[in-house]
Amino acid sequence: MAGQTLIPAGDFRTSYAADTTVFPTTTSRNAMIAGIVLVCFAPHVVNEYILSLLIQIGIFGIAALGLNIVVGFTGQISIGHAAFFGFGAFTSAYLSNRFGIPVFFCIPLAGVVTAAVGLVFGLPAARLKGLYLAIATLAAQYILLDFFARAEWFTGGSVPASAEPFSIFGYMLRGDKQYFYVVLAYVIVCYLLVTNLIRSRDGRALVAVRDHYLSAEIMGINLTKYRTLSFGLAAFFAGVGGALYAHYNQVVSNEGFGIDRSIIFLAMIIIGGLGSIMGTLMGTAFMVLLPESMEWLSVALRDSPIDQFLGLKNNIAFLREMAIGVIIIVFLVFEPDGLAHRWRQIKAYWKLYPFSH
Amino acid sequence: MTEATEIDRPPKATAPTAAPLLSVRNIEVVYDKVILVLRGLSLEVPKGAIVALLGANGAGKSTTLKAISGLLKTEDGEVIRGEILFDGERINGIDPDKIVRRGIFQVMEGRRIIADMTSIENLKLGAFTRTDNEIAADIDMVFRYFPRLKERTGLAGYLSGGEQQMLAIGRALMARPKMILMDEPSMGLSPLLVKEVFSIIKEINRDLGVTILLVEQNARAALSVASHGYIMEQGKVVLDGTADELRDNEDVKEFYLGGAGDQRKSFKNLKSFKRRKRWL
Amino acid sequence: MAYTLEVRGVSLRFGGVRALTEVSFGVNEGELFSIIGPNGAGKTSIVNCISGRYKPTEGQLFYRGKDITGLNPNARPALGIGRTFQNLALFHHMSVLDNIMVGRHHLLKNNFITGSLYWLTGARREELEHRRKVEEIIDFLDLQSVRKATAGTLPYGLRKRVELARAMALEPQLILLDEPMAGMNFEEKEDMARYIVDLNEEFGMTVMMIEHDMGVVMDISHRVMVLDFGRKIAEGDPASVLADPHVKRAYLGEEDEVLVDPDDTPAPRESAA
Amino acid sequence: MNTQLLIQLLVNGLVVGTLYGVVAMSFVLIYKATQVVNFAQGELLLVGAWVCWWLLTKYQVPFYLGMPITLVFMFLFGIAIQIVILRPMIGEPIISVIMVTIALSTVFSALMKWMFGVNLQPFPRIFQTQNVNILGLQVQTVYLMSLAVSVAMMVGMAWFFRLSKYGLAMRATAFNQQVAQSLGISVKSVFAMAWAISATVSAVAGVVVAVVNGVSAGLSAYGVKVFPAAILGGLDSVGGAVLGGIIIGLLENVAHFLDSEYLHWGNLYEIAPFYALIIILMIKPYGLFGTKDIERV
Amino acid sequence: QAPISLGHLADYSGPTSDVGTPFGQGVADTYAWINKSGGINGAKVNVDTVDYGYQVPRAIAQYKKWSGADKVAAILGWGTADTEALTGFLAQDKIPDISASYAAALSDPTGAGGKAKPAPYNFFYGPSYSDAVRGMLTWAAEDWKAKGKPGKPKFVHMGANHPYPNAPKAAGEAIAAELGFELLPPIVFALTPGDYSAQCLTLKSSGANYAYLGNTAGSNISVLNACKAAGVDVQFLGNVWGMDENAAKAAGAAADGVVFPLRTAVAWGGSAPGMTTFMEISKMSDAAGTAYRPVHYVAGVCTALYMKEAVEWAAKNGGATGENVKKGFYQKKDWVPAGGEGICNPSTFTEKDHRGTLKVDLYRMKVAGATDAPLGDLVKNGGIKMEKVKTIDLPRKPEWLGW
Ligand SMILES: Nc1ncnc2c1ncn2[C@@H]1O[C@H](COP(=O)(O)OP(=O)(O)OP(=O)(O)O)[C@@H](O)[C@H]1O
Ligand SMILES: Nc1ncnc2c1ncn2[C@@H]1O[C@H](COP(=O)(O)OP(=O)(O)OP(=O)(O)O)[C@@H](O)[C@H]1O
Ligand SMILES: CC(C)C[C@H](N)C(=O)O
Ligand SMILES: [Mg+2]
Ligand SMILES: [Mg+2]
Repeated sequence: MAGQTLIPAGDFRTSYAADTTVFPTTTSRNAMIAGIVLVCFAPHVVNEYILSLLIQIGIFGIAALGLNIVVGFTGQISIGHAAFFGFGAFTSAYLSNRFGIPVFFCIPLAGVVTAAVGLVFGLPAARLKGLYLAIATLAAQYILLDFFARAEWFTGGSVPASAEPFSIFGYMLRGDKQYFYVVLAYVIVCYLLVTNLIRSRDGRALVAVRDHYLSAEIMGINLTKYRTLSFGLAAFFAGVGGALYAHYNQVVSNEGFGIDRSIIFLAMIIIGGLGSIMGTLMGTAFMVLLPESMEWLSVALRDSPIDQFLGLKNNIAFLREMAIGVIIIVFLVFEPDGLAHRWRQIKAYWKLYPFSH
Repeated sequence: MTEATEIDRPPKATAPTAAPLLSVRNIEVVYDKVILVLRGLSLEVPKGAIVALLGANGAGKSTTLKAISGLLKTEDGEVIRGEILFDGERINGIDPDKIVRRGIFQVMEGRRIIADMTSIENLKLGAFTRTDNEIAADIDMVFRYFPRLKERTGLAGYLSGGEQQMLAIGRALMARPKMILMDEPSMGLSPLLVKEVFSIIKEINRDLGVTILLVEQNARAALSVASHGYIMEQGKVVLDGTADELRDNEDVKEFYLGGAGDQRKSFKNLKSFKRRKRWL
Repeated sequence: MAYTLEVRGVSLRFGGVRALTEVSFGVNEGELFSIIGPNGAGKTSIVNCISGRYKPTEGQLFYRGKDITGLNPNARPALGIGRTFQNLALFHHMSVLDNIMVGRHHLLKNNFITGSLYWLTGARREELEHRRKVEEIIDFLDLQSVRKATAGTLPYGLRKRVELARAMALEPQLILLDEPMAGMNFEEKEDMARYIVDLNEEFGMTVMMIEHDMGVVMDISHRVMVLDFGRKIAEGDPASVLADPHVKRAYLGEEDEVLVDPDDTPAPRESAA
Repeated sequence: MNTQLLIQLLVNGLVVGTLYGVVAMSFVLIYKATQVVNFAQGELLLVGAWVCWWLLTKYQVPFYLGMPITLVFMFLFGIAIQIVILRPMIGEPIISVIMVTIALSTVFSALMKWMFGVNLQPFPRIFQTQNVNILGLQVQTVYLMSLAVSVAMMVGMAWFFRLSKYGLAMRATAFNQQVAQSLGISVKSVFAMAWAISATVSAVAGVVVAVVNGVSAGLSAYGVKVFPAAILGGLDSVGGAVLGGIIIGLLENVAHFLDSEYLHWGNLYEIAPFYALIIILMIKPYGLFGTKDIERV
Repeated sequence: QAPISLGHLADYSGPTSDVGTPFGQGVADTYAWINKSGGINGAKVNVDTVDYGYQVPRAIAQYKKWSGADKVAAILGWGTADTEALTGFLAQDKIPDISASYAAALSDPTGAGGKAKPAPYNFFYGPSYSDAVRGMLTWAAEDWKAKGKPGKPKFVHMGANHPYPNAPKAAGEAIAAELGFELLPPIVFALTPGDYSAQCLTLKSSGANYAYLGNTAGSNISVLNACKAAGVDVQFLGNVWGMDENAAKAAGAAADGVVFPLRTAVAWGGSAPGMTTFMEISKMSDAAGTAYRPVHYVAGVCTALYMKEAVEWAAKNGGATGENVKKGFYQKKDWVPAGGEGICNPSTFTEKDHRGTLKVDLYRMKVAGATDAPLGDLVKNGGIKMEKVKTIDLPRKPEWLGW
């Protein structure tokens, strides 16, 4: 009873290896593979607009995954993630513009450089906890953003910088259709990396630090190392995401990396489910699609009788903003533990159906 | 998890007393919407009595107490069937703070003192629902019971495990409730204090007329103060009776009292296999 | 004979509170050593000093001849010191299995890079090897059925057992147990006592245990130390300690016929394998 | 060195800092009772400012009446927010609740813009003498009012949390809601009260800034400015919040002085508090007066 | 006939919404009016107005939609940061963009000026930010002489560290030096309203005589107020977006005396042949026809009319494609769009030079008494007045192209 898991009865594991697979059941693995194959066809099926949304989900999903490492797995709130995202974007643009490094290499390189910066800004984590740390990351957010606006040599100052399009061995990828596959590849790799990380030694250590740092220390875990490391890892994925973002937009502007973006990242992982890898992607999709669908609604609303009645006119934007806020609130009221939690409950329900209790 | 379709057993009539102060009728509790923990549990606590609730780890004793005090809600738990009556009124579904105001106070498992306050502040909060002005006198009373608490003027979070347990019990005394639900009050206390705590339990029951539902692992001590006892297994009451009946039950002797009669079973020469008998 | 663990004149003060005052004692290799004493006597504080949570205000601690007084807590598992906690300190949201695997942290070599690459770097092989060791512990402590359960939802008694499993996973030579039997009924205590004895005899660990259940303490420990108000008031074999009038007054209360069997003799010392 | 300028900037910092202190205090209030960092604090301030502005301009209500009405309204408004939005979140993970306050700030700020427009609106004149001369600096009278108000509130709250039964109940609730409930404390009313008081206090600050700068959506930026202030003082210290606010106010101005006289970097006024914040926290991880976490196993 | 699609980026909700709302309304009203009066060559114009909140990423995302399958013929853009971010794409996708950003960098179509990257598809109506500063400083130098004060006048640039206030910074400081001003270190203040007393105290202590305000009205008002309280005695020079009737109403006496450039020959209600047309256009969103429209609304209408004529020409000459619309901008010299007579200043765009005009009309804001009354009344009874100071005709220097 207490040991209830969702592995179907009769599914006995005969080796430890079989018990440590990425997916709990073969069905779920096959479903995932089928899903990926299906997504591969997306560029040929969906229109450019939907494609661009998918790309955004992928890019932000990678960065949000990084945030989930530091917030969800290690339990340290970070309100400065967008600044690392931006750092990755500027770094990749800088590396390719200044040194002519092929974009193909710039992206992981940007991840590594950002990770180093993340480690530096993660240093306060050695001493600070909880909200004190959270506000220190907020400070990092402002400091980095100020740096972007100031460091002409690096970012070009306050004017948006341009970034090369993605190229691979001299072959330029142009357009969203091709870039989609780049993002997809990165998403798969990043999500696999983190899945592995969490089921191996250092990942477990991060979670242990979150759950009970005092006993984690007694278990031989170096708190300072792992608290800081989690910021480094988070920054790595933020950097990779940022780099992908830079070469997708081919423009890097200071403005995309403010505190509001940091907060959206947080919303993604909270709505998806803290400490849930697939939840991150779900939450990202939610937060990317929500404003879009509200936009769509507000377009539909324009000049409609409701518009006339309320006298909205140019204020439709405010209605849209409010709707976004309200939906997030309503969502959290009903599902404070996130989409991943709801997903698990649905699965549990079907597994036990019709004996739901 | 076993099937939930099992037919409810009718609640077994307990010894006929006058109106019971608390009666729990056939409740089922789930955690997180799916994990069924209590499966049709019933029990009654007569007014002015001490009733012991015994059972193995995970039987659902703490869950039962939390269901009564309403604290289940804060742990994603829910009473999905059955009802709980206190003083003849249904109390399930009511907010925990209202239940406290009606006179049920729970001493939670694991002390749960407020770590960043001093002992005195903790005690004052125990009396939160009271409006009379004997609070100061009662604080003195608690300090008389547990002189050690008086010496420790720092934050309660720095108290030793046992000291925190004293504070938790003291807090319940401060509330002057009609009924106290005690979850393992003797846990972590030295033998001397265990005796003392049980004599305090007896005392407040006798002198102040407080009804007590006592969850204890120290079955021997619990049955020595209680008039009735219930034994739980896997979310159900499997045996109940007066304290004397239970003390004489062979199984109870074997699993809860550690051997027959007053002869303590030794921990020496333990066998590496175990015999397990379960009622269910 | 040199002690495995030696505590030399340790005092610990928190502001005005004297938690420990010049406590000295030693634990022998392979011994099952118990500490008893009234609440707030400083038992947990001793364990905290040994495991590095607290740094003594005065005095020194030696483990196998090495001064460990100022050593970082996280360096101690590698020396062979493991412990459990009085107020449960499990990793609440992790599975039982992962909780125990965390115990093997200092024995594992893969890091965040090799771990992320799992299949390519041998991390998988290493994880599986250690998983095997962990399964042995799970078998030993009868935790098979809750292997995948989330630790925070387990009933109290099981959580204590998981804590023990986690401490065992460190492969310590010295294991410190802080009230391992609190909150258990007789039958469960019996199980726990058996595990502890096995730990000591089969696994050859030196055990230091804090416990309030005098029955257990008397029956299974080789030597007992008594603390009161932060001072050591007695030390020796269980029977003689129990007979000490100071101990009776401070700890046990008046004569307790249930606890003291006239035929109680301390368990014979067996040199552990 | 330009001493005259430095002194004037210091006085200015002190004056503005007190205001930060007031907002920080309302922030700390919610934190102390609920452990929630309220990201909508700036919007509460703005709501207060708009309501008062609206009463004064549209209904020509005199200030000595408009202000109390505003405060009463904000008190009820705080309760309403709690009941409608935050009550269902009781017992849920803190971070989710924080997210809700963030979403709430989006809703309010959009709503305010919709209702009152995007233009800055001047506040009617409320004091006969608008300025008082302190050390050669013209200080607005409202600032002095806020100074008086904040000192009074600080003393009141310090008393409330340390000694009153409800103050204890709030702290208990913050520590652990389940435990508080088990003691008979109605977590719901504690939370409602915290939000009500906090909304009221921030409305005072809102009106003060509005009198000085006029009302506009931009005022909600104060909500972010006070993060460093509240943290610096120690998240759970009322007095610390005020002190933190003053320190941030001084820091801004000193940084600005250095910047304009010597460094010429440009943006030090806004950024320096954040650098200072990190440095101070590294030395005092719980701010100046925050209580340490209890680390005991 | 197939409708013509245009994209319109507006800021109704972001940090520049105070000026964005009237401007965007002007654009929207104009196309509503055009459609009502038969469209462009009989084709309906679909204007997709998007409130992007002054956020570059949202502008880019929106652009991707507009440049995709249902491609727009042209864009009416807004801010400097987003327009500069889009410049490369516009050139690549051949979509002209007439923006509300007057950054000089957007006026060099070939990059020949050497100061900016080529921006072949960017246009704007009115003098560039840099040229406006040049004009104002030219006036300031004369003003200083006229007042007969001793010594060199001191000039300071004030604004956020953001592409828009920064756009004319270098150019302004260069001409200031040239004209004999002493340059003071720039003063930074954010784009949002706030308390800028500290900035004003330094401004005062620095002894500046002329201060350029680079932000939009909202935050400028805060500065004006704070500076008035601090007793600063400085001649403020506002940028085109930095001062208008709403700002004057909000700032009250503090706005009195600010000098700023006006893009149109007259303001709302001024006497000009085109004003009747503008009134008609205004009725599209104000049926009663009573609303007072601030300067940005008027400028918005002019901007929209220019675009309309360029599209019209394109539709007649090979279809309303981006390339043709761009050519449409080059068709007339001293171009005043129909309906804008006497309001929109004559502009000339060539393939080598997108500086439509180098004429800078300087006005001074006059505020008298309380400003509580509605804006229309205030303007009518002279509580708020814009007083012509001077018109500066700058030379079309090639080295100023794109700078
Ligand atoms: N919050 C929870 N979520 C899910 N399951 C829970 C939760 N709390 C308790 N349980 C489950 O309910 C069952 C009963 O637990 P409970 O704590 O009531 O037992 P108990 O009899 O008090 O045991 P102990 O003697 O160890 O305290 C256990 O199987 C436990 O795993
Ligand atoms: N971090 C601390 N700060 C202040 N006082 C402390 C701290 N840790 C322990 N103490 C005090 O030191 C004394 C000894 O505590 P300790 O936890 O060692 O007792 P114990 O013997 O384990 O008691 P118990 O059997 O009740 O667990 C207690 O009175 C306690 O209040
Ligand atoms: C229109 C504006 C208020 C904004 C300005 N055009 C800018 O460059 O960003
Ligand atoms: Mg229990
Ligand atoms: Mg202890």
